[in-house]
Amino acid sequence: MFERNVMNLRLAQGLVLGVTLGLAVGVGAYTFVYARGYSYMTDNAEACVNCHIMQEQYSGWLKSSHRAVAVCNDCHTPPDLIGKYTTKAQNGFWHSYYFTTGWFDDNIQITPRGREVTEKACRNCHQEIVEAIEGPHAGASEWQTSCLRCHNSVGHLH
Amino acid sequence: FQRKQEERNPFFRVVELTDDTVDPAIWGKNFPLQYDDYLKTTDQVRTRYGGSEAEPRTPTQADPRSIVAQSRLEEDPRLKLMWAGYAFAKDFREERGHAYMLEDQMFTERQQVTQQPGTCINCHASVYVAYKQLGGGDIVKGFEQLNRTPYFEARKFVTHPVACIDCHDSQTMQLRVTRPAFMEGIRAFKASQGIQNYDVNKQATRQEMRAFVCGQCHDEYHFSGPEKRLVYPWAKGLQVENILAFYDEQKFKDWEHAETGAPVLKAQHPEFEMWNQGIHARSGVACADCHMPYKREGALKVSDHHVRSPLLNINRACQTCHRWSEDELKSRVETIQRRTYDLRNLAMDALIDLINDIKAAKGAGRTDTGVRTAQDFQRRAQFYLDFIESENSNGFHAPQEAARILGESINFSRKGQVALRGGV
Amino acid sequence: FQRKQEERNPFFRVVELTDDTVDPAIWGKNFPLQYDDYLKTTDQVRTRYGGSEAEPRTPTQADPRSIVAQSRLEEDPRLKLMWAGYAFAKDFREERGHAYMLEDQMFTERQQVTQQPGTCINCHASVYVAYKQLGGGDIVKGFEQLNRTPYFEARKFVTHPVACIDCHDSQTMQLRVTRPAFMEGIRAFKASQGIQNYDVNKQATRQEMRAFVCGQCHDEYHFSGPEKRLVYPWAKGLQVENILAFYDEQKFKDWEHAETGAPVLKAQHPEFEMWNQGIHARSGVACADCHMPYKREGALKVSDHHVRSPLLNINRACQTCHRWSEDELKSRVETIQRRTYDLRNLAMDALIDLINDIKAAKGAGRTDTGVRTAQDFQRRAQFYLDFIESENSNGFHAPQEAARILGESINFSRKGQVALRGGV
Ligand code: HEC
Ligand code: HEC
Ligand code: HEC
Ligand code: HEC
Ligand code: HEC
Ligand code: HEC
Ligand code: HEC
Ligand code: HEC
Ligand code: HEC
Ligand code: HEC
Ligand code: HEC
Ligand code: HEC
Ligand code: HEC
Ligand code: HEC
Ligand SMILES: [Ca+2]
Ligand SMILES: [Ca+2]
Repeated sequence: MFERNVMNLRLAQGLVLGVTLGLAVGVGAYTFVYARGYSYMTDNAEACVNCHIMQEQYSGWLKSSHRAVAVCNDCHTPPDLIGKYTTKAQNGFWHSYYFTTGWFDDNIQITPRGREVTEKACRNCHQEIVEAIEGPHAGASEWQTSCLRCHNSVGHLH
Repeated sequence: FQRKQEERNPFFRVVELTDDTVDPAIWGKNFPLQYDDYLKTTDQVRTRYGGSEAEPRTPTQADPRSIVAQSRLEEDPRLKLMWAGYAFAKDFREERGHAYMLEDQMFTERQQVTQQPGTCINCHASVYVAYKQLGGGDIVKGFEQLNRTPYFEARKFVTHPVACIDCHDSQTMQLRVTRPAFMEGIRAFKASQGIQNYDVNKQATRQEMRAFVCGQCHDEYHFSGPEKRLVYPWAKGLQVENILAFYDEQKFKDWEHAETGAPVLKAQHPEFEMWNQGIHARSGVACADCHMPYKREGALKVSDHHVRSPLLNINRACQTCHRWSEDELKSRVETIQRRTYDLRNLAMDALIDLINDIKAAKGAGRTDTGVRTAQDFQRRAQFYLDFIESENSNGFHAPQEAARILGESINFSRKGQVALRGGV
Repeated sequence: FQRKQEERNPFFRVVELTDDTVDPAIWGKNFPLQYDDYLKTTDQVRTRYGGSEAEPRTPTQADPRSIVAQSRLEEDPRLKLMWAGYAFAKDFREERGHAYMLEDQMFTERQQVTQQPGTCINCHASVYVAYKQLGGGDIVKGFEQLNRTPYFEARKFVTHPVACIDCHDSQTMQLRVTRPAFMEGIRAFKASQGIQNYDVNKQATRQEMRAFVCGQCHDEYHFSGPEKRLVYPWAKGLQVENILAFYDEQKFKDWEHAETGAPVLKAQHPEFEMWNQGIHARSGVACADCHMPYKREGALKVSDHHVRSPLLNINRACQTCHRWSEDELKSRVETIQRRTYDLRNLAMDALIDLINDIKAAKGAGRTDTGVRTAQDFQRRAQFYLDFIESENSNGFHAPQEAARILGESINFSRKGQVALRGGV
């Protein structure tokens, strides 16, 4: 996650990153409270829209087939408790950090790690139905069926 | 907390705008974000096939510009032969940002070789208010009057390149079409589709308007009759064959080719027509979606008024809809453009061969039907080729259609060569 | 209760499958859902440009089939002249479902005009086990042996059309490539991309396999040398020019054209090659995604083994990725296909003109370089045209590339005509 975000930064930002990181903890912490970053710790979708940045996905989610059956965290945080809270902490911290600095693309893209979390989430709920198509080596990622390849809009129509 | 503020309060009206406020700087007081971006159209950055290159030059009396865009004629001298006898053979450059439209039109050497009518100004300046004043409130009257005025006189009636008022209603900021030529053109086109008396400003959807405001200028055109009326040739449809059929019916020609005597046509920037043939138009994706994508300004989403190549702005222009990396999207576009460009070169060679053949035949004193048939093929081949050559996306707006048109152009050129030679 | 069964154990194994189990009915005991769909490939439904039409005929001694697919030669007689002197001019039909592959191959009249080698069977039957047995465990040996055997003798070694074992590992059900010709072809191609000793069954990703299993047969091929080895011409790349260059280097020709004496080539079903040039391949969309989309069966999702035109199954084949109505998606495909088909017709006319010209020139006793140049142009024009003519998506797999190839074909044909005539 960290790596990818660094990659994301435009060059100039890359240069100052070292300096700002220290700062960031402070800033991040500030926003964490200000933007109700702690909302990460709850499970209702509204929590995520404390950031207008998440509005697009939120309204997309309201139109999605999963509105009634899955909230943000169901798809964007691992099921197991530790994984769940570390991911939330990470999202929480980084999102707060980027939100405050404003250093992120206008069109946010899910990170590779975020993708994995979500792919797992699909299987978490749809284990049975996809049992047949998962195939023998479903463990190894290049052998996994990517649900997102075909269903990337189930969570929010974009 | 800045951010939370913005959310609630997008912009403050500091000045009153009227339907006569031309100066964008004044509009800019109410809409600083859009104005700041609008000013950036002076930037010149090159992409593989688009953007533009800033070429320094020493200003002269006749042409005070110290920077121009690269010459397309130098990039490909074959263009000079294709346009032999027409002003374009003298000077033709890569187009650049909106900020330059007025000066580039004034100072192109094309102005020196012919007397241009005021009609030209329709697409190179903020003419809406000028139309109104000249027409005593009736823009169509003003339009007709300006068309009849010689260019340099007409030039005196305008001050700015395309400005806010050319696309926006000053009170509601809603998009609107201000160009009679487009109103008439789109009405004629809709009629060909069975929809009578189409009124674009009343009947177009908001999403359509996001393309129509651009269609006011980015399309094929010609000057009709002695009154030099600006007409978009859409009465039979928007495809290249419909347009050629329209010109044939009118027996219209732009000029007589200097080397072959063929009655030829000059196609010009049919972005609107080609976009219409593509998958994006079909999917409801408008010019503004890619060339003026929304950008985040704090908590606001505004349209990026720095109108430019989307390849200089891929994340905003494309990644809303396409979840591929910027590099991948760039190379998808370039793959399409390279295919188009390679085929365009084959079509250009074919046309040059035909032109040289006709020239040789005439040189040998031939005047037979073979020659006349060949000239007719040249007219078609050249129009089809120029339709893609002058379309500025290099095929991207409608990849398969662009290749199809070039394929037909090749067919016309080569058949012309065969016709000149007669049977085996 | 039934459902619960499935849920807990999708592969309810009732029989043991081995690497020698050819009969799909036996596999069907373990995988009834896939087997039932597999059997449906006997259906014949026509789409605008694809599918197939069930044409009744009175069975004869020589050909016991009571139903065949429509004749393409009758649909377009120009094909007979293009293939003059080759078996295809005798009989060429629209392809239909997998269930028919073996009988259609046996009974095509093409078999009556020439002695075909066993090589043919590679793509028309379940040959994997036969290869193993003939090669004493080594499929490559078996492959070579079968290639050398005359068709009707070789035919005795096989019983079924393509079957489960040709695409699946009997123990894991994992996809795998069983055709030496593909293993060698893809290795040669990868080498041209700088990847040495590529082993498809070890190195391909699962998603790639969803296209490679089809690529075992749906590609351009030729029989190399006296040993009639099946070779996919990919050593220089997958694009039409790479393939032609490969044949030119080998001085390979399929036959000498009966009317012109040109050393010509027959292109055949390059679906794999064309798909590779398209936006879907580039986006990681495999053949199986569209031709074997997932379908819901009870509480399970399975791959639809009724391999057919996606236009007969738009909801599953397209709509998970494209949220347009079925009608809209269908007409998008048909728009692409019509453009391709119209240009294909222009290219066909151009080729026919060239053939008639060469014929006339030779009739007049000419043997000059003009004629030889024209014959060479015919070889190129014909291969390019046939590459699209024989590609079964009618341009859909790679719309712009298909148009580009047809444009070049037109150029070759017409240049051939010019060459025959010499200077103006
Ligand atoms: C403090 C403001 C804020 C809150 C609250 C917030 N987000 Fe975000 N989120 C952001 C920003 C800023 C980004 C873009 C960062 C980047 O480009 O990586 C982002 C990116 C994301 C991404 C895409 C990048 C990735 O990590 O894969 C996901 C998924 C996401 N958020 C989910 C959520 C969920 C689920 C919640 C609620 C539990 C949430 N967000 C709440 C600000 C926020
Ligand atoms: C919290 C549980 C949960 C998670 C996580 C979840 N789903 Fe679902 N999903 C459901 C339920 C319950 C339904 C049935 C709702 C309905 O019938 O509308 C459903 C319906 C669907 C459908 C059928 C409706 C449609 O949109 O076509 C698809 C496809 C689907 N899910 C795919 C996915 C994918 C892909 C993911 C991961 C990106 C995912 N689901 C994550 C519970 C979940
Ligand atoms: C190649 C495309 C593709 C991929 C990959 C894919 N699906 Fe689907 N999925 C489909 C199609 C097509 C359907 C509709 C089947 C039907 O309507 O019969 C479907 C249907 C579903 C449904 C809904 C069934 C119903 O009717 O309620 C669920 C749930 C689902 N998929 C989950 C997943 C999950 C989880 C994954 C990843 C493990 C996945 N899919 C991967 C294409 C795909
Ligand atoms: C049913 C699963 C599901 C639910 C529920 C869901 N998402 Fe997502 N989300 C996804 C998938 C799948 C993607 C990846 C989309 C892609 O990259 O194609 C995604 C991507 C994102 C992204 C990255 C940017 C983008 O739009 O691709 C953000 C941010 C995000 N989700 C936030 C949220 C928020 C906030 C909520 C709750 C309001 C939410 N998601 C609910 C499945 C879900
Ligand atoms: C789906 C996105 C998309 C849409 C919609 C679109 N364009 Fe473009 N346009 C492009 C791309 C990509 C290029 C190629 C830019 C380059 O080569 O740098 C381009 C190029 C151009 C150029 C030349 C730009 C340059 O940098 O030289 C013009 C002018 C243009 N488009 C006008 C239009 C008009 C007018 C419309 C609507 C009628 C339109 N475009 C619709 C994506 C789009
Ligand atoms: C009043 C006429 C007019 C209107 C309206 C107009 N354009 Fe232009 N456009 C021009 C002219 C003229 C140029 C060339 C300027 C020059 O080269 O000096 C141009 C240039 C461009 C370029 C090329 C920029 C470059 O760097 O090469 C793009 C892209 C473009 N326009 C897109 C659009 C879009 C999108 C719209 C609508 C939102 C639009 N235009 C509306 C007349 C117009
Ligand atoms: C229908 C609208 C329209 C009319 C009328 C029009 N232009 Fe343009 N012009 C454009 C557009 C759009 C561009 C940018 C796209 C391009 O250059 O292809 C442009 C570009 C130009 C350029 C810069 C590129 C080049 O060609 O060197 C010059 C100079 C120019 N026009 C001169 C003229 C002159 C002189 C006339 C009158 C004879 C004229 N224009 C009439 C729309 C128009
Ligand atoms: C060539 C056409 C064109 C010109 C010139 C133009 N705009 Fe716009 N403008 C647009 C389009 C297209 C939109 C998007 C409108 C929509 O989606 O309905 C827009 C939207 C806007 C909006 C609404 C908020 C937003 O950003 O989407 C404002 C405010 C605005 N423009 C101000 C201006 C100002 C101020 C100027 C002059 C400095 C100007 N525009 C010049 C085409 C233009
Ligand atoms: C508002 C949505 C939207 C935007 C913005 C957009 N596209 Fe598309 N694009 C589409 C749709 C819809 C299709 C048609 C395929 C489909 O239905 O998914 C498509 C198709 C394509 C294709 C395949 C078509 C072909 O001819 O091969 C390419 C390549 C592409 N887009 C590139 C781009 C690029 C580059 C940009 C930015 C300059 C862009 N798109 C902007 C929606 C969009
Ligand atoms: C994105 C979807 C898609 C992909 C991927 C795809 N095809 Fe197709 N294919 C089509 C469509 C659509 C047609 C046209 C069907 C018609 O005309 O009825 C077609 C036609 C065909 C046909 C002729 C079918 C008929 O009904 O006559 C064959 C054979 C074929 N494809 C094989 C392949 C092979 C092999 C691959 C992979 C190498 C492939 N296709 C990849 C969509 C696809
Ligand atoms: C063993 C060789 C072989 C393999 C492997 C193979 N095919 Fe075929 N395919 C054929 C032959 C032969 C035909 C024509 C049968 C006939 O006309 O009798 C055919 C016909 C088709 C058709 C046309 C059906 C119609 O109605 O016109 C489609 C579509 C098709 N195949 C797709 C595929 C796809 C997708 C795959 C991989 C999942 C595949 N094929 C694998 C040999 C093969
Ligand atoms: C490399 C694989 C391959 C080889 C080798 C091959 N075929 Fe085919 N054949 C196919 C495919 C794929 C199709 C379906 C697509 C098509 O018809 O274009 C097909 C279709 C056919 C058809 C039905 C359509 C038609 O052409 O009438 C006949 C008959 C046929 N083949 C006969 C033969 C004969 C005879 C040979 C040997 C000389 C042969 N095939 C060798 C792959 C192959
Ligand atoms: C022409 C190739 C081909 C043939 C023949 C074939 N399959 Fe498949 N099969 C596939 C493909 C492709 C998949 C998808 C595998 C994947 O995604 O990894 C598949 C998947 C499967 C699966 C996994 C579950 C599912 O439905 O996705 C089973 C079980 C299966 N096939 C059984 C069979 C049986 C039984 C037969 C014979 C009656 C058979 N297959 C014939 C290509 C084929
Ligand atoms: C697994 C996903 C997937 C499936 C299944 C799929 N497509 Fe696409 N399609 C894409 C992608 C990705 C693009 C490229 C544009 C983009 O990036 O959105 C595309 C592009 C297209 C385009 C525009 C390209 C062009 O050449 O104009 C058309 C049309 C299209 N698809 C039709 C279809 C049809 C019809 C089917 C079913 C037979 C189909 N697709 C199946 C993902 C898919
Ligand atoms: Ca430019
Ligand atoms: Ca067929």
